[in-house]
Amino acid sequence: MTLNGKGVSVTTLVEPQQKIDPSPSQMMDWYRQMVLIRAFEMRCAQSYQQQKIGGFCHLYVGQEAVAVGSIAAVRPTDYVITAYRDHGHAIARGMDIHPLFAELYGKKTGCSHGKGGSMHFFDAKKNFFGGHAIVGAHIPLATGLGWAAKYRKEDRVVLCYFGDGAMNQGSFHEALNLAGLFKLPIIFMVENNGYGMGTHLHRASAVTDLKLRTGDAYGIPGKDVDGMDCVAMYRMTMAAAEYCRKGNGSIFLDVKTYRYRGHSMSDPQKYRTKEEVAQYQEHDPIGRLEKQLKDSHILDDKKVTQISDEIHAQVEAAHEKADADAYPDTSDVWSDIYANTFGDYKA
Amino acid sequence: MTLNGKGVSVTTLVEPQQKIDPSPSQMMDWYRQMVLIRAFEMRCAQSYQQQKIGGFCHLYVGQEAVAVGSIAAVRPTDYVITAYRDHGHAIARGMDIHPLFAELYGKKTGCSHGKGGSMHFFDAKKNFFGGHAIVGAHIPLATGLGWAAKYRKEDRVVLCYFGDGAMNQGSFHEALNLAGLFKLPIIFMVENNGYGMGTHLHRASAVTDLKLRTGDAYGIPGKDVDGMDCVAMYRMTMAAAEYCRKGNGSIFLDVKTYRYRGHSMSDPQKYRTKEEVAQYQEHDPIGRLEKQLKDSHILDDKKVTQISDEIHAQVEAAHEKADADAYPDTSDVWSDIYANTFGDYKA
Amino acid sequence: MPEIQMREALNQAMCEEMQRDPDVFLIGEEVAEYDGAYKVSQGMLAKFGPMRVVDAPISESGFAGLGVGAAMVGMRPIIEFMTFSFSLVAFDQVVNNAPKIRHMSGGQLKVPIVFRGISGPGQQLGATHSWTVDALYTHVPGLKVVCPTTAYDAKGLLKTAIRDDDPVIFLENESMYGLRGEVPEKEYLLPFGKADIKREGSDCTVVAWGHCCLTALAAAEKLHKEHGIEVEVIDPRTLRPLDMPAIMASVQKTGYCVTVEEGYPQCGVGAEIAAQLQENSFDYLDNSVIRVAAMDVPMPYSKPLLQHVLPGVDRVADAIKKAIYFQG
Amino acid sequence: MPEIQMREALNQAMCEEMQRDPDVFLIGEEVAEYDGAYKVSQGMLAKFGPMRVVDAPISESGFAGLGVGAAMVGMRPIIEFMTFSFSLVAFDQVVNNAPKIRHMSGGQLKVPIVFRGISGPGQQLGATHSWTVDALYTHVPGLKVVCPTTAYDAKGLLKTAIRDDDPVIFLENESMYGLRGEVPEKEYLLPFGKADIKREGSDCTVVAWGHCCLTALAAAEKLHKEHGIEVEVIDPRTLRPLDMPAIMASVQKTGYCVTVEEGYPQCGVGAEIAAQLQENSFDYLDNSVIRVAAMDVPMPYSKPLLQHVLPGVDRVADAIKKAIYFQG
Ligand SMILES: Cc1ncc(C[n+]2csc(CCOP(=O)(O)OP(=O)(O)O)c2C)c(N)n1
Ligand SMILES: Cc1ncc(C[n+]2csc(CCOP(=O)(O)OP(=O)(O)O)c2C)c(N)n1
Ligand SMILES: [Mg+2]
Ligand SMILES: [Mg+2]
Repeated sequence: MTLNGKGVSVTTLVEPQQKIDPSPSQMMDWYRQMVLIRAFEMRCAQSYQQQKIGGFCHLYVGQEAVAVGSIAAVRPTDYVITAYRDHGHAIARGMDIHPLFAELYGKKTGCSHGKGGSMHFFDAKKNFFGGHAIVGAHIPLATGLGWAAKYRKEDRVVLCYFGDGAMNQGSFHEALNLAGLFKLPIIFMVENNGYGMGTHLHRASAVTDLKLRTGDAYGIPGKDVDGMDCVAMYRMTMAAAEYCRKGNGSIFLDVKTYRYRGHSMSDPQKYRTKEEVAQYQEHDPIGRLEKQLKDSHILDDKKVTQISDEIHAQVEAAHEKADADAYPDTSDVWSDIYANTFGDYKA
Repeated sequence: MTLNGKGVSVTTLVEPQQKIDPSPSQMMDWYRQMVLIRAFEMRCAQSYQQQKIGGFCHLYVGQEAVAVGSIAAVRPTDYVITAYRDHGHAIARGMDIHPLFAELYGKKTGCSHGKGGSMHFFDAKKNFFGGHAIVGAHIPLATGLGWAAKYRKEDRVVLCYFGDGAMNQGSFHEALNLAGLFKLPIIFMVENNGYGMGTHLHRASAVTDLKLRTGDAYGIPGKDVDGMDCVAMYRMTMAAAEYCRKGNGSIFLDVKTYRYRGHSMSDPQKYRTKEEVAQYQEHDPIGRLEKQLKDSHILDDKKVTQISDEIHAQVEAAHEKADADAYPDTSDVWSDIYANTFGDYKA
Repeated sequence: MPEIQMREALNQAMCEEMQRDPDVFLIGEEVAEYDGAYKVSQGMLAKFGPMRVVDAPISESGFAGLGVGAAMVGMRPIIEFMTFSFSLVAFDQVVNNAPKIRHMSGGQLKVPIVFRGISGPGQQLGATHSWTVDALYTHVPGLKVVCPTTAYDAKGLLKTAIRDDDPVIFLENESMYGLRGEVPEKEYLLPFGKADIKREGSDCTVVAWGHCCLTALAAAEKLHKEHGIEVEVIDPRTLRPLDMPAIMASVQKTGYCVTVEEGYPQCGVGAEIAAQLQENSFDYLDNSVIRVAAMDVPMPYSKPLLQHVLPGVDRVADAIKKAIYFQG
Repeated sequence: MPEIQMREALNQAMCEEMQRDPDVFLIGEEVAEYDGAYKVSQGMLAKFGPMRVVDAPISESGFAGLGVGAAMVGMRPIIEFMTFSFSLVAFDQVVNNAPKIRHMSGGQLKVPIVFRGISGPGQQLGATHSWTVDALYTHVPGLKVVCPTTAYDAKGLLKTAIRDDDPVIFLENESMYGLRGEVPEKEYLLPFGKADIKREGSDCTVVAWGHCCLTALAAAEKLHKEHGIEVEVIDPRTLRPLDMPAIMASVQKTGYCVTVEEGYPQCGVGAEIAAQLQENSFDYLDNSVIRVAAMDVPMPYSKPLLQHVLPGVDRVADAIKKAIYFQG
């Protein structure tokens, strides 16, 4: 691989990790996670309609396999960072759903004490670094996480998610160049759901094969992945993480996925047809893994119903608890701003 | 050429225009222009030492063939825009040198009335749109010029110059994507002199073959050009302009050049050796054209001396006139800010 | 006069100016096929086609710069920021290129460009999405800053902004897009730098614009009903130029002044007004100018917290009472 | 005490903190192999190596963001902007990510980062390169803003800034890098939010910081010599937090106040001080607070124009005379 000069042959460099087969229990775990994310999101949709949730709320329905398959492939010590469509990543990263609902409802018990809302889920203990609402602005942050890992000689990789629309921000370009130049251990993962709000990729990006924007341009190899297939996500992310851990620098994954719901809760979706949505739903990530598990006799209809019931109960319970929780005190507006006042002034 | 999908085969698409041979008088004109630019710059160096010039002053010595050869290949109606190292472009665009000296000396007769200084030469009548000091920030402006030309269905192209260092700014990326997406008639020309201040290209850019950053990434084909060769610059820019005029969109030229002087007047140049500079000076653009013209018996030693004398006299006269010119009135600080006050308030 | 929503008033202003002048065009995220994220540009793509109503990629710095470049050669771009919070990624284009190219070219070029969109804390969007940019842009010479309160003002001022030869920051407010107001059918323009007295009164001057002007009017009504206090509400309508003569004239009459803004307090627009008043109307002031602003904290998401942080009717009414030494 | 240049004082502060704490590193354009565009980081690459003194590409937004990201996991980056004029292309990272991530995460994360570099109009660099960013950043809750005047203050405050757990904007001045001042050999830190009285006096309070503090001191000396007027010069040293109690105490003593700054006047730091003083010290003020600032125009290149635009000794002295009703 020549970083300088002739560029990188991006298509052959990293192949999905085919050797390690995920175990039945792993796959069952992913299945449950995906069902949980979807149930969580459907409850959010309802709560939003009931005006329990304010601000913008971007649901992850349809994209579950991306977060679940990729986060399963990295370690708890690895760093994860994403944009505002962050519910799925938070749950896949193992965050409890009660503080998530509480955050959405603006409660003191929220993961961000009600300061952040839907777009700003954080869990520092789980190395989940948000939840960022300014499109593209968190991509440079990922280079900082990668820099820290490299500087401290820690065996960590960074998983950085963003949308196809975000790739048109200058900060994407600056971050990729920094990552390529400093050879930082980062998996840049575009959740390419084909749209930035109502704008289709081909109306926003001069080139629609997105990995062409990285390999040659920054010496960061790119690969396509089927984001509707949890196992494919897992295999590819495993290989990508391995590539990064070996000190090769960064890698870019163009993850083809789809969101079933509108961009946010207030999107009339005139830019696409019902047929288009239905077409993608045929490749539903949950249905797909469900079929695989059934085919391997790991799962049957009864178990499916049982899981579904359990998870819906879990979601309802968390929602109800959060709903009953207290709002922060108004005096809390002064907290969480400065860590250190170094003197006696009031912020 | 497929904009979306498989990218562009960047190496073969546009070839330098070999059919049109520049006439002897054209080449003589370029020779004079280059000698003028160099003499102007050497006088600037002197004036800077004498503290007649304030602020930053970035000399164009060594890069003369780039501006001269490329601007010769476009029409007076075409738009030209560049960064802060703008003396050469201004002169090649036909700006009189007296208002340039006057600008440098902060005089009222300066091309920008003493408001802009070295980094902000402008001549709207000559379609020369600056002179911009924030690295990378003028590249989006070029898309606006291109947009206007396209919108108005005018047969214009935009010549946009910037440095190799500027390509690491997000604004470069955003502008290139807009140009690729909207197919704007722009020649993006990197004056690749190998350094951004003291930082060599390979320490700032993850990939040093700069056209790899455009072709695949934005569907804008790129070509290398020898920026020390005025005729090569002319031929390549002719071809590029033709490509743009045909409605193909933008093109990117990686112009290999070199600056003999420091980044600005206050650069100790510890980042390179005298030998490196000397090596490039062997390919001096003026010497090279001089030799070509002599070989073709268009020029001889006597004429060379005569031209040099004429031009030095011209430079001295312009300098002296500017030096004697008046400073703006202090009340002029209020002018050139608002074009239109729409009411009776004082800005 | 017909009553229309502020969003329709803005739409009319753009459409009329685009009909009038082919150099005017609109570019921004989702302005065309989506009809605008907040439907301000509804129907405009159908009317004017894709070269004049242009969907941009999410590249604020890029398309703001595209606008400035096009303005340099005489086009009159309207740049829609989905919200002005997103103008911060294009900040250099807005505060350096747009307002300074004329200056640095010694007046050779004009930059007739309008940047418009939502400013203000919005509805629980969290700290990064909730900018009130009034003070940031009012700070910068070379810009003009407009902040309409009514549908009438919005239409007249936006038409002026589009015809103005300088860069104009045009601040709208999401929660006001749906509010209706009377707008004449005949064409009209409103001047910059002319304040409008939205309510006359003799007891205290309140300076407020945009959304806060509505809050001030509500506070005035409340004080009138509860205590017979007569508040004069002055809407400067443009923050740069700022109509200080009108504000000073009102203060000369009332002796008291309160400013109201949704932005951060420190180095805010209220600070500027207070500083100018104490500089120039020191002898007329019977008390300090009192500033009401958002609290000096990042905007929180949680509704009760956000409501606490923002200046509401009660906070404004209390400030007025304090300003006039009212003991009730 | 040894006398050293301000640039050496800054260099010492960074070196001492880097020796003390391996999490501290410096990144910026030309900071390493070039030894710093203004030689503030001279010799640091040799001392600490290329992982701790890092040359960045011209990607302010990128490397500012890199710093914020590294700070989120406990590193303590020092980001050098060659000048703060270039921070405007990274504005969103500085005003949104750095100061709000702690807040939006409900206090889970700290962002201990220092952004430092030159602020101020510099030497004839034209309008885009001549920003005084004091007001822009003081406006923003979540940031701290520091503006040292002497070598002593520079060293003590920069060490504090590096140890501080929050994002700090550290404003330096090119024309002051070479000025010498006494700096103790023993380690010391200076607190934020504590003003320093740079000159005592009973006739008028002048609030000024950084380069303008030197102008204010010169004006004070001139008025002392020429008219026996005794000016008290207060240097707030940090603009956020701002030590209003110290300023108010001084005004209580003198009855008069002048502020001096190099930035644009509208919504400036002077406006904030004037607004607070008239709010809280109304009864002590015997006249308006007078603001001296750059004129409300883009900074011109031409030397006589630039000198006219900036607040010089005479303009400050005149303002003081006017403030205290001095008839001379
Ligand atoms: C700088 C900035 N500009 C605009 C927006 C408004 N906005 C929020 S999400 C979005 C679309 C992003 O699309 P994409 O990156 O593809 O992510 P997806 O929503 O598809 O997950 C836009 C325009 C924003 N939040 N920040
Ligand atoms: C945004 C911004 N960052 C930094 C600078 C300071 N600066 C001026 S020129 C320059 C180097 C640019 O190098 P390059 O683009 O290669 O152009 P060259 O000087 O070689 O012509 C730098 C860092 C600036 N003017 N603007
Ligand atoms: Mg998308
Ligand atoms: Mg260069």
